[in-house]
Amino acid sequence: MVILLIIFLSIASPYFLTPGNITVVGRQIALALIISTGMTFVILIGGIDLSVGSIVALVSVLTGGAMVSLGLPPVVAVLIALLGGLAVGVVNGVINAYGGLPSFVVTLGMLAAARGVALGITGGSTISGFPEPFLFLGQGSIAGVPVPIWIAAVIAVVAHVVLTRTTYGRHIFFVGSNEEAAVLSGIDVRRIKVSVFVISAGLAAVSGILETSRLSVGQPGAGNGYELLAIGAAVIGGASLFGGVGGVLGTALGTTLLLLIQNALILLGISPYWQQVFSGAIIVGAVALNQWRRRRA
Amino acid sequence: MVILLIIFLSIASPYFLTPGNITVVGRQIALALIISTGMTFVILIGGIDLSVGSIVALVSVLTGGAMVSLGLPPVVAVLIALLGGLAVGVVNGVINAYGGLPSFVVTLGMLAAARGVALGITGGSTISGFPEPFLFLGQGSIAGVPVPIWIAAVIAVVAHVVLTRTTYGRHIFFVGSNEEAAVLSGIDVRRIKVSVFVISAGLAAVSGILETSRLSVGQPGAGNGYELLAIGAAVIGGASLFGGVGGVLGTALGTTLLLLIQNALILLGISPYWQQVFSGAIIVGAVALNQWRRRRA
Amino acid sequence: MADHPVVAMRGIVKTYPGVRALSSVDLSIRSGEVMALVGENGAGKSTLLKILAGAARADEGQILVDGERVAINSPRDAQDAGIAVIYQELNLASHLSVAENVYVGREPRTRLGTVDFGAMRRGSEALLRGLGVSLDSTRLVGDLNIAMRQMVEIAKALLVNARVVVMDEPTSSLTEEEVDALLALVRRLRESGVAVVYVSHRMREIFEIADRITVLRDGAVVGVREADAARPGDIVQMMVGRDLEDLYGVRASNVDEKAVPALEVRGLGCGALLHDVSFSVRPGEIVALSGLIGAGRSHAALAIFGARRRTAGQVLLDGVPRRFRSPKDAMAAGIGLVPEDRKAQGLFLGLPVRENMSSASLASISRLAFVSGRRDRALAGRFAQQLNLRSSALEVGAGTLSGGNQQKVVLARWLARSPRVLILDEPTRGVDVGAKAEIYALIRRIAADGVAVLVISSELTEVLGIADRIVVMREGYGVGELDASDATEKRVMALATGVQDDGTSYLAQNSERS
Amino acid sequence: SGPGSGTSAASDAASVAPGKSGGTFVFLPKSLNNPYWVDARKGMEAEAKKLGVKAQFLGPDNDDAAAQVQIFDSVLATNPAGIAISPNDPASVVGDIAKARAAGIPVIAWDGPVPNSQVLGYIGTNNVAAGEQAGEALASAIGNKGKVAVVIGSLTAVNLNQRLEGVKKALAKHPDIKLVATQTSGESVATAQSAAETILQAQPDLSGMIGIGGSDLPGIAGALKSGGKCGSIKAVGFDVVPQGIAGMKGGCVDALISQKPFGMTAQALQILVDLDKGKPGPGKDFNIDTGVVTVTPSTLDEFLKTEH
Ligand SMILES: Nc1ncnc2c1ncn2[C@@H]1O[C@H](COP(=O)(O)OP(=O)(O)OP(=O)(O)O)[C@@H](O)[C@H]1O
Ligand SMILES: Nc1ncnc2c1ncn2[C@@H]1O[C@H](COP(=O)(O)OP(=O)(O)OP(=O)(O)O)[C@@H](O)[C@H]1O
Ligand SMILES: [Mg+2]
Ligand SMILES: [Mg+2]
Repeated sequence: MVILLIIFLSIASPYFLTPGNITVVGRQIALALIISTGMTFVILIGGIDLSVGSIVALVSVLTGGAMVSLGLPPVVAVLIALLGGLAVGVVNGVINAYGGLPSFVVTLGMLAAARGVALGITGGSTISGFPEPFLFLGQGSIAGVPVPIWIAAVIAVVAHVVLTRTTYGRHIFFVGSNEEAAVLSGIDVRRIKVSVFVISAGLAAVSGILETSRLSVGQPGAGNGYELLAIGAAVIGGASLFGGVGGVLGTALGTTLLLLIQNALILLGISPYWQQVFSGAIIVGAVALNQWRRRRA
Repeated sequence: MVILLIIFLSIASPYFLTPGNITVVGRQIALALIISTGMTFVILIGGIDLSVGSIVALVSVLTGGAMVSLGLPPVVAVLIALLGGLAVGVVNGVINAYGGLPSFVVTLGMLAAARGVALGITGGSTISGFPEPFLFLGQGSIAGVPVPIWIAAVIAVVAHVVLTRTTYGRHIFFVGSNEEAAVLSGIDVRRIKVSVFVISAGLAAVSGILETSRLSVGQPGAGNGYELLAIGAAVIGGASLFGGVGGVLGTALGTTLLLLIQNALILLGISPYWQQVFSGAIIVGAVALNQWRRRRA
Repeated sequence: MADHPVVAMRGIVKTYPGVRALSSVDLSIRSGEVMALVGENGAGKSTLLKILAGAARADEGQILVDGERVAINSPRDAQDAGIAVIYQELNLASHLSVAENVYVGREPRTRLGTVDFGAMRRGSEALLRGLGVSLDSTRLVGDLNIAMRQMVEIAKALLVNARVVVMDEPTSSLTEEEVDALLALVRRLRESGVAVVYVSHRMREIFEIADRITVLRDGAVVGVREADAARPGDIVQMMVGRDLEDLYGVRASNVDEKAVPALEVRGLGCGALLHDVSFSVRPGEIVALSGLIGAGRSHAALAIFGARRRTAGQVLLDGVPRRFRSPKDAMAAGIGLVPEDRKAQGLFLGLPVRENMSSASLASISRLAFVSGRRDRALAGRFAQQLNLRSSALEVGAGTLSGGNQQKVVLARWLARSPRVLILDEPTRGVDVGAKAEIYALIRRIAADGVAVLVISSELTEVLGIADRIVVMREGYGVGELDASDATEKRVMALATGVQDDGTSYLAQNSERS
Repeated sequence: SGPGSGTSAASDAASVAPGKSGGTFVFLPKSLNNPYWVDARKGMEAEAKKLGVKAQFLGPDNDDAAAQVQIFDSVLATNPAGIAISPNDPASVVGDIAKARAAGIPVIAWDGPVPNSQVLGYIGTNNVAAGEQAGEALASAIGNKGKVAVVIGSLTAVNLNQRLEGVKKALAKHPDIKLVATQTSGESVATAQSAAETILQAQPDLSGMIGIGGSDLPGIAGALKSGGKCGSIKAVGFDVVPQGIAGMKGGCVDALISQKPFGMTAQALQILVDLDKGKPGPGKDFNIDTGVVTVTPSTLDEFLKTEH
């Protein structure tokens, strides 16, 4: 499906397959893929994480605050920001697993709270003036390929291997498929639950740091609406919100589809007033086509 | 829980219990409740409707377009807008029930598409200049109570009765609780599915019309983010995203909680930059308290 | 009795991806007869009946009702044709009440057009009473144990005055009492001219109730016999293709009477559900936990396993008191539990059979947290062979297996762990006779290796056939213990019901405990 | 009017206090999430300190008309001493303004006008005019010819649409300039940068870009930088925000149109305080255009020294 779209685009727009455009889209896909990979873990256990966008914002201002306002070395600042993101994941996971609140409620609360903290500590203003070495993370390239693409690729491959080849990955599928049976099979379901929220938050934090570096700005308004994009990517890639079904491969295709659509509509010069109509139709059409193909097979 | 909050607020803020404020909050709650009541139907069958906010936008510009731009009589314009909203629901429902696509994907597509249409037909501009009789819907009062509150109350009561006392309502629960069992019991599951999406879209349309009247403006940007509010209200009110559990009563409490928080934080003069932190914490705290109480009972 | 069949199925063919479930099956049922349908696990019984019920679509073939060809494309169509079905995999909505489940799709209305909950409650309770159960019909189905749910499913099918009632293993979770009530009801149905299709793996029931027996094998009919003229041995021979002389095997008593019990339970209590349950299982011993539905046996098993919080008493392993906070702890201490409800508590329905089998022993087939694909497949292959599962079925989703084969998958998961104490809650639920014999042999073998085995079973013959000792529970209390040598059906039932042959209460003298 | 000295011209004793009602003055911005509003809030805070009054700055997270009206509703219940509103949608706040006035609360439009309403007057800039200035600035930067593209925060925000209208008006005066692409950013820097990057791919021979919303120019500057196009493609935007300054210092931004939110808001508070004291204020239906300034690399340092 995504392949079909790519072929179509290569023909329809002369700009699509230029190295420049591929780099541009690739970097966008990379940032989104990091988040949706984390989201896939949460969705696999039948949960949902609405707080990823707010984590991006929090991490963005933490990075800025530590590096620019406090003048800490980039490495330290990045670590602080990462820890901040992970802490949000721990809170989400513990309230969900040990408090027994639905993940939707917990992360909806966190969606507000984390952004509130980001807004509160900055007073709404943005932070810029990052040192050059930090900017390399989001803007630099290694061997001609942008750094975020390298990072996203490594994360996706590791996540795929973890999910398909390790005991931990199996446990995630068990919990998502039948929680009671998982408990009775001796799986520490609560620990698994906490861990997936930490993974999701941690990857959102990584993406937030890369985005901050790419945009050279720490801003409390970052990441708005990313939760819907990430959930959408996973579900379009075949994951079930009821848990137990999904994978990084599908999520990667879903992410690619969503971002290619945006890229394509601009390249094709579609009126911005009507772009959303196309993108909605393409999303539904793509998933329908996929479903139909799978049913025939 | 909500009662606790109300008592607390009455003490903490002298403004809270003034008739003026109650009217204000009441109207806000009414508009949101209409949407979340519809959402409750969809959630009960284990579905989700992300398109409600976009339906509000679409209906808003349809009302404006028909009434102001085309100069049709208010009643006709309102009917056209309602039909537009219902049509969206039919499309959602049919693709979900007969096409077998997950409701998340279908309504995510519709979220984009419906707003796109609203944007496309207005070219982004807003429409004002509504006739006075129409404005009565959103701004007028009957017996001292704002019209939207009357309408929301009627809708909620009817929805409650339908869900708890009619075969249709019980079948909705059955489908949500065990879809396969519902099929095997001879329930026409697909018809039920289509119907809940139509109800959800229809109620979103009603709310959209009321909001248009209340704001005196038809705008393609209306309703942004309402889906999260409505889903949040239902889930906070005890509905399960896995289906089969929930009700209008809980949703009404959830809606009230969410909107009271916003009102309260303003009345209490909390810094707007930190308001979201409080609101996130209150949401999680309220649901936790509820859960804890229910477990002890 | 009419001569022509009420329902006839002709040349039914059904294939699933990779499996030919039915190849040209004929089945005819006359009114006023009980037609038993028997066959091994996966023979195609449920598939055939689902086609009749409109829950699955045949690839080829036709269905005739009263000699007229009808199209049954949905459960509605079947209902309209007067066919009522009790499905093997229970189909109830766990969030709704018993009454609502019984009446779904046929709700009585009040004059206002709303649902008449009172009528539903009265009606469903009356139906259940007819089946010998008293159950508050406002309870949520999700709170019931599986046997009670089975009764609800039966009541639901009996609500309509159907001309054909299809029962797919209605008794798999029931104890003798309920089975007797159900069989009495089936007889009443037969007398009123209803045709009944009855599926069961319990031969005793088949011969008690059936007029004719149709045997299915590998998706084809291998014979139809008049029940009067058939011998159980012949039928079993037709089903599994070989003779089964001794189902339960030989009791090998290598139990060291003086050994410290591997598992000992002292005064176990659990809220209002369990009180003062005590028993012990020595290494190499097979102890059965018997009792009526709701006696609390499953709850006791879960409490021992750390899956339910216990409020009183002690659990000792090898004489040492232990406290398990989760099944994980219990497993680490060497306990295994095959839960009674395979669908809710056992299987990961959407995941491959292979992953289901190794799910409790991943540590032993992985290195550095990586699962070894080779050892994973080897493990699954070994148990597929032992339990007579087609190895081609290992990669399909567990949910697509037949009911009996699903049960084998859950069993395999726990056998693979080789625990020192193994608790089996209804281990042979829905398993065919051939596989049952193999499972019993397997249980004997592991017991011979020194494993302490606790079996919970609702099938009395199974309890008597396999156990060295029988512990009986009633209404949450441990009420007695019998040695295999002097246990009879009567004595077990007397303990379980609290009523002796002469009708006096047993409670007064229940101090038979050793 | 000059800075409130407080005690002069008082006919009743109550007006000796800093505000007649002693209440809080409330500013209702379109949103909070934007550096422009940070400058505006700082202007309000500085002025409130100077005048010794209490003032609050309450807005929704994002530019959202309904959310803003909700806040307006709730604010009315607290009976504030005066309200300044920057409407997301003018028509949507007309009703609440009337209610406020009926309750004796002075309301002024600030930053964006509210026509056909009971506001006492307007202080702010003319968005169409500001758009024209931006268009002219870009035209002169690219030598009055070439292809240009626009990134706009939202297609539905009234003020942004007015700016866009102004931009188009200015560009229309230059027949050799062609507007080849318009994209939206949803008020997000990340989306603005992605959109700008993609436009650069689709339009290799672009001469200039304009960012209409507060998040748009930062995104454009980022895209030019990552594409190595700083200087060769001219960039013009609104609001002198930190990233815009950084972009200009880095040679990626050629002109910034400033609405001077700090001064504008400070002056708005002054007017409200005067109105609250019963002073005549700037007069009936006042219309104060605080003017826009085009900041270029050569005037940047000078501008930053002023309270903008
Ligand atoms: N949904 C399905 N998808 C794929 N294969 C299926 C499906 N349902 C049944 N089968 C296959 O069809 C065959 C017949 O299964 P069926 O359930 O009819 O057996 P059965 O005779 O009822 O067995 P049991 O006694 O164990 O209940 C089995 O091989 C089973 O795996
Ligand atoms: N969590 C629970 N909440 C309320 N009632 C329960 C719960 N668990 C079990 N019960 C009830 O307690 C009783 C004992 O159930 P349990 O399943 O332990 O009995 P059992 O002896 O295993 O019965 P069976 O032979 O049918 O398996 C039943 O009436 C059951 O409905
Ligand atoms: Mg079967
Ligand atoms: Mg049991």
